[in-house]
Amino acid sequence: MNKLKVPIMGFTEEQETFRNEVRQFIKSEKDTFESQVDSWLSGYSPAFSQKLGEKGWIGMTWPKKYGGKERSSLERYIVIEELLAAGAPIAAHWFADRQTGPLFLKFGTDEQKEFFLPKIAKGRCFFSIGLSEPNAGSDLAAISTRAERTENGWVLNGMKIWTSGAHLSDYMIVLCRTSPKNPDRKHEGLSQLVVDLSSPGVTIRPIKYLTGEEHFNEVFFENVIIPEENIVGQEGNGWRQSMAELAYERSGPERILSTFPLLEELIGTLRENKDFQGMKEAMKLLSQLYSLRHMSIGIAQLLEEGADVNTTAALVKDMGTKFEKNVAEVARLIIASSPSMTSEVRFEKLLAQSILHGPGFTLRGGTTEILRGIVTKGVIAE
Amino acid sequence: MNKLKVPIMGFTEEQETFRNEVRQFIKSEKDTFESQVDSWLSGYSPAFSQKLGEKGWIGMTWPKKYGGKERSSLERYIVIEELLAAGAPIAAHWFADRQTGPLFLKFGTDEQKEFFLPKIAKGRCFFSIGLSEPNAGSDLAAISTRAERTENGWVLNGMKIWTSGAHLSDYMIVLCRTSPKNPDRKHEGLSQLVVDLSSPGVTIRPIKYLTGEEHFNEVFFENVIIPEENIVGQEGNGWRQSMAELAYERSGPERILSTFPLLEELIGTLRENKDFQGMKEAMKLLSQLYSLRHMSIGIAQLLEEGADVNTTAALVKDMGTKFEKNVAEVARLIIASSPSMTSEVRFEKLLAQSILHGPGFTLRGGTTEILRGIVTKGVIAE
Amino acid sequence: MSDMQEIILDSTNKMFKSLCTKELIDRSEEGIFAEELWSVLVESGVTSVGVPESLGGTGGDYNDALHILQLAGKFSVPLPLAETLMVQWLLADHGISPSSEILTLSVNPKNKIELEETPKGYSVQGKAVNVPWARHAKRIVVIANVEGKSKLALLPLDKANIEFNSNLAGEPSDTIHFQSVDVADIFLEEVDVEQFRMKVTNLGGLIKIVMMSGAMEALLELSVLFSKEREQFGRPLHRLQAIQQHIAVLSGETVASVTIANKAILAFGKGVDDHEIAAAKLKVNEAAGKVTEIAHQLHGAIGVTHEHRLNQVTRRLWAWRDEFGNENYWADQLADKVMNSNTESLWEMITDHPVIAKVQLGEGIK
Amino acid sequence: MSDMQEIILDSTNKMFKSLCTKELIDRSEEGIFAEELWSVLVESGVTSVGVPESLGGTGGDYNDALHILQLAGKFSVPLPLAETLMVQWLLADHGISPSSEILTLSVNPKNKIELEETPKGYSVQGKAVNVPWARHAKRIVVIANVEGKSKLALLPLDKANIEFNSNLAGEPSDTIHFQSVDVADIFLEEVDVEQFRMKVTNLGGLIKIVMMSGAMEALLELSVLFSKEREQFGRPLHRLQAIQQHIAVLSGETVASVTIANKAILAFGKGVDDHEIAAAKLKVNEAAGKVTEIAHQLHGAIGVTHEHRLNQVTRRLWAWRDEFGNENYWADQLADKVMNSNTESLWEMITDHPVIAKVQLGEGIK
Repeated sequence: MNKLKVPIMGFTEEQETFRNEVRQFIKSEKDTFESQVDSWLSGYSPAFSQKLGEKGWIGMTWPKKYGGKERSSLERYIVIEELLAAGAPIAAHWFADRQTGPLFLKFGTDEQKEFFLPKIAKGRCFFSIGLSEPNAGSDLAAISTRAERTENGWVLNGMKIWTSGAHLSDYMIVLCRTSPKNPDRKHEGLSQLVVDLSSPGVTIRPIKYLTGEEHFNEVFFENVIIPEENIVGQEGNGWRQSMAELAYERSGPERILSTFPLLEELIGTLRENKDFQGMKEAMKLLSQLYSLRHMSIGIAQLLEEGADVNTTAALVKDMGTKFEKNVAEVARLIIASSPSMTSEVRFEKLLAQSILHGPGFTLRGGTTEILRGIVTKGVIAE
Repeated sequence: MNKLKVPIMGFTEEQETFRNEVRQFIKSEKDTFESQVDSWLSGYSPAFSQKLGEKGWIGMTWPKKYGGKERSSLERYIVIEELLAAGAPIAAHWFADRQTGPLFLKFGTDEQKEFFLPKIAKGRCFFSIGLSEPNAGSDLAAISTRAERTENGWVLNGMKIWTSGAHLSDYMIVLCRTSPKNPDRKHEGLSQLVVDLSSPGVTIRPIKYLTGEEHFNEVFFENVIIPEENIVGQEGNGWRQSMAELAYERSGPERILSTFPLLEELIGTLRENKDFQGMKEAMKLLSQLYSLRHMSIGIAQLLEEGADVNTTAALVKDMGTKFEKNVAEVARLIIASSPSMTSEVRFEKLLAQSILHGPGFTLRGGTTEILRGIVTKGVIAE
Repeated sequence: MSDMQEIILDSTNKMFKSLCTKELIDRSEEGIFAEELWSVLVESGVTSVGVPESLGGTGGDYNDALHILQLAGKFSVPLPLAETLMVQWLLADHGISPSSEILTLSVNPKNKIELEETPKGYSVQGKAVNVPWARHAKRIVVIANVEGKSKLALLPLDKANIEFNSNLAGEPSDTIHFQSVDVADIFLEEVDVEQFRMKVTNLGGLIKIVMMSGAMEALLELSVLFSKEREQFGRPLHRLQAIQQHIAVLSGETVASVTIANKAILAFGKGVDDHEIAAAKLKVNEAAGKVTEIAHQLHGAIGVTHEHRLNQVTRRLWAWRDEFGNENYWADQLADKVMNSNTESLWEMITDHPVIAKVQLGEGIK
Repeated sequence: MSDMQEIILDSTNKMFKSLCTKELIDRSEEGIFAEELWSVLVESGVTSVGVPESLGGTGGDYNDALHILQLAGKFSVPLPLAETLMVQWLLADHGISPSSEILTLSVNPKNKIELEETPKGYSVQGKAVNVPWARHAKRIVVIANVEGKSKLALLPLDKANIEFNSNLAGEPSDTIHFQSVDVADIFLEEVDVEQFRMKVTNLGGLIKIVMMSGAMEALLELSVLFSKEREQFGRPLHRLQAIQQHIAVLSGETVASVTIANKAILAFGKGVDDHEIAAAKLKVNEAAGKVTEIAHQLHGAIGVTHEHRLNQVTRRLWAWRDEFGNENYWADQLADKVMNSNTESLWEMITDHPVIAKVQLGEGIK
């Protein structure tokens, strides 16, 4: 069961000192934002992103020449988990930092790296990811958005859906067909293009989420002209590039901590009320969180070492997102309340956010069913 | 959603009086048996079965001319749930009363009915059911035990496995091939034969269960001669007959109450200890039991009316057997103990029985996966 | 179910089906009251079912009314029907004729309402929290403190300040402030606060149970339909084994919830609802958590948008399970009953249901 | 993991693999003590790992010993290795050299053991319940009442009456009766009962955690193997989507359990196990319930027979989860720690782990 190995990591003193620095910064910013559940999706604040950029905490593992700080994965892990635990507004730069930057580093041209990465690291250039289509959710082979190569560059037609934050982003990485579908090799012929969302022919229509808020969009492309050089990586290799992106982003703290602000509020309230019985009921959550966090940290280390984490990362995503949901289900039983997005009671508001955001946790980045298929394939293959 | 209709039944005063009669009888027998979990599988007592026969409570819905009492399904329901709730030893006659009798009534010849039914109703003739084979568990089409028609009758060869109580029964209803397998119609060519288990060529090898006890067997048939007239129903119609049997026996109280003796002991202990918190934790079980019991009773009524209960019965089996397991999981958390089959503490012993019998609950009579397929097909077909 | 009841439910079903559209519910959640549908309900007598004809009500019994509310739950009817009916029934007990106005009530222990006698009547001071539909209601039943005594009071809302808030379903759940509001000629009656609160909680709990069971029927229908229409990897969803597991659990939890809800309705109608409401709310609440999770998992991304009907149903289930007692509250109640039951064994308690009726049929899923 | 440790674990793994057969375990459950394997363990020094060489032990640290016990859990080693090691360690704290005998211990609050001074030593009276492996052990550590004082006592068992009982795994869990048994020359030391009981429970809990995590590895391997070898409806089991869901959950719970167990081992070795054991036993116990259910569901009928190895593993998980504290016990402990933590927030408490080591690698699934 080699594929299931996860090392136990401890943090060094330097890292603990760094954690403290991050924590102090967040505390000093406390009045500038309202702590939110699922803040990497719903906490949009370009101002806060810029401040993080100034601290050097966006793209912090990237080469210095591209605006990075060449810090370790574990240091990045610390920054992210501290921000998530605090419910800080990090949605604006989230996808650029987590996905697009690494994509450029791995597949981008020198020009792309030089142009985009420093801006991203400064917290001044936001990306959104264009994968799903109405008939291509879990099944990306069904993608029908297509780009045709012309003299003026690529001409893009089609639509994307469930694109988080597209209405607030500068660019989108669009996965599209660049050659006709071959029924035998359905995943071939897809490529990733960088689309400037202010281009003519781009229409963005926000979709109302369960909460009534607008985090997602439908994005329509009508003869959008895209410069030839805006292709990322190899033509036709887009599916593989996208899958690798997904696999590597399944085990981060954002798959465990999305509802942590509610858990923190729950425990705080129970401590205040000296509600020992309630505390006892909450402890199952804590023990799950402990084990998930150490799995996640161990995998972060494996990623740094270049090990294959496809299976274990899928496990963390599957169990972690179930845990995120479960926080709400346990919390509402322990403290009876009237959950409401408009309540003035902090617990009720965080609970409402957690319940309403809940369904998304186990859908985004691969549904439960898909992840479990990945895990089984990995385990069976040994 | 017509297939999901379940009527709410109330019992009449006469029925409540009858319930009381049954309950008084069981109380008067209390010293003759030890209350057991899953007593319809593990509580073997020919003496007790005979007493029930004398009361007229075996085959009680059957025509009087075959030794029955022509009572209603709901009255039979009352007898069975009272016996199960008390953990009374009813394994000996169980399958004859629940399955074989009705099978004969529906498909048997007059001779078969006259010969077998009165003996069964007296609690003096026990049957076991031969369905599964090592490579044919959920997939009965794979059955390879076969009977050949000869001048002397059928000649049976092959083996059956997981036959409950075969080592203690008089006869077995064996599902076997009576004509070669047709790959296109895999379920054709199977028939049901009555096999006298004392016949030459029958070898019974008990299988040790998790508890260390022997409830199941492997039964080998080597050129066993079976009288021609021992076929039940139509030749080649065995699979359909068996499936009908299964479908109609999925929603009985034995799918809900197998671990009731533990639940009773749990609640009793909590009342004695005035453990309110523990009682509160146990209440989830009670609310589930309420809803399952009323579903099961409603279906019993539908069965009496001849309605199609294929879907709802599968639901009761699926949820009921999960509930039976869950009783053990909840009980062990509420009262910390050292579960043991050999303990002198009643709670520990019943808990051990419940845990060790647990895996069987969701396997016998159709696994969870099979049942859910049946339910979905039923619901989708509307 | 009687023939009469069947006819009433059939016509109510048709009415909701044609008038209570997804768009109507959306608009209601945006704050636009569904006036037209409300008028239809008032005119057809639905808002006073269960109030005797002798008092000017529509007649019929609680059983009729509760099955109508089950349909209201199924169609997510965005109106204060449950609240208005509850108030009509509570007042009818005191001989008060039904009103055609929108009524609401609140017995939240956090409320604090004082009435002081004035030459012209009373001056009302205080607040009530999480009051359903307060912004649209004309009058409210509360427990008020009148010169040191606790009284049931029916207060007008026209001069109250309403602070808007809403539950997860977008249903109004407002805070009412009475700032020295003068009222004259109001109904007041001394009550035992604990007993009255318990009565309202039981009735409210029962109503949520039946509405939730109706909502689950809707949720199951939507899910089955989706799994038939939608394809993935080239096959209809319902052919995938993982989806089959989902549908089966949805079906099971729905049937269990509808069954126990119908049992509770019957028991309530006969006045023998001792354990039934507690056990039913416990079960239905628990089921609500399961079915909402599964339905969303099955529907995928489309289900979490306002564009799809699913979320109107799931948000109601999430809101209602916490109204009139969550699982912990009802487990407390049930534990209390079991602890203090005078039967010898649990089994005797479970089977000790007074004879309900010879045979009651057809209270199943519609 | 150090190279040294890797070598030790490799050889232990090989030893268990070749000697600890299914048949050996069956025979042990039938009451025949696995003498030969025990001798090998004694001779190879495994029974005194963690006791310093200066005291005559094998040396190595708790970390080594606990990983050996993880393997013992994986192979269902039917021997009192954990009990013997625990006693060796507890006694080593008092400077006592390790024994080559079988040792056991019991700090069950239900025990009641009195020592009365006699001219030749002491007379022992009383009983101890649910004592693991008592029938085979030579000596036992208990808390005894000696003239009004609570003392840790190491008592010989040769003259005790042993009443046989066993846990779900068929491991001895006997009752010991001392009926005026005369003993001379025994080790006695005054202890704080609460503290000592807590110490033993923590250590015992940790040992069960690691053994259970090992057992889960075995369970996962058996299940994966079965799903590859077995066919249903003409396809290998693991191709069925429902089975894939099962395997994935098994994998997840196993990795989570092994991870948190290894974390607890590390923390214990560094003396910073404050919350870790409580959280780990809570998690591992919970996982045990899930994985045993799933593994049996996946294996079908064959899994519930004595003929298949699976039940040796599942019955151990069921037995061990209730030994040294069930989920409620450890939730209590953890709640107490959180309630009384002096950190400002939960998050600070979670992240407030003293620096363990620069990088610790390879403590994963073997």
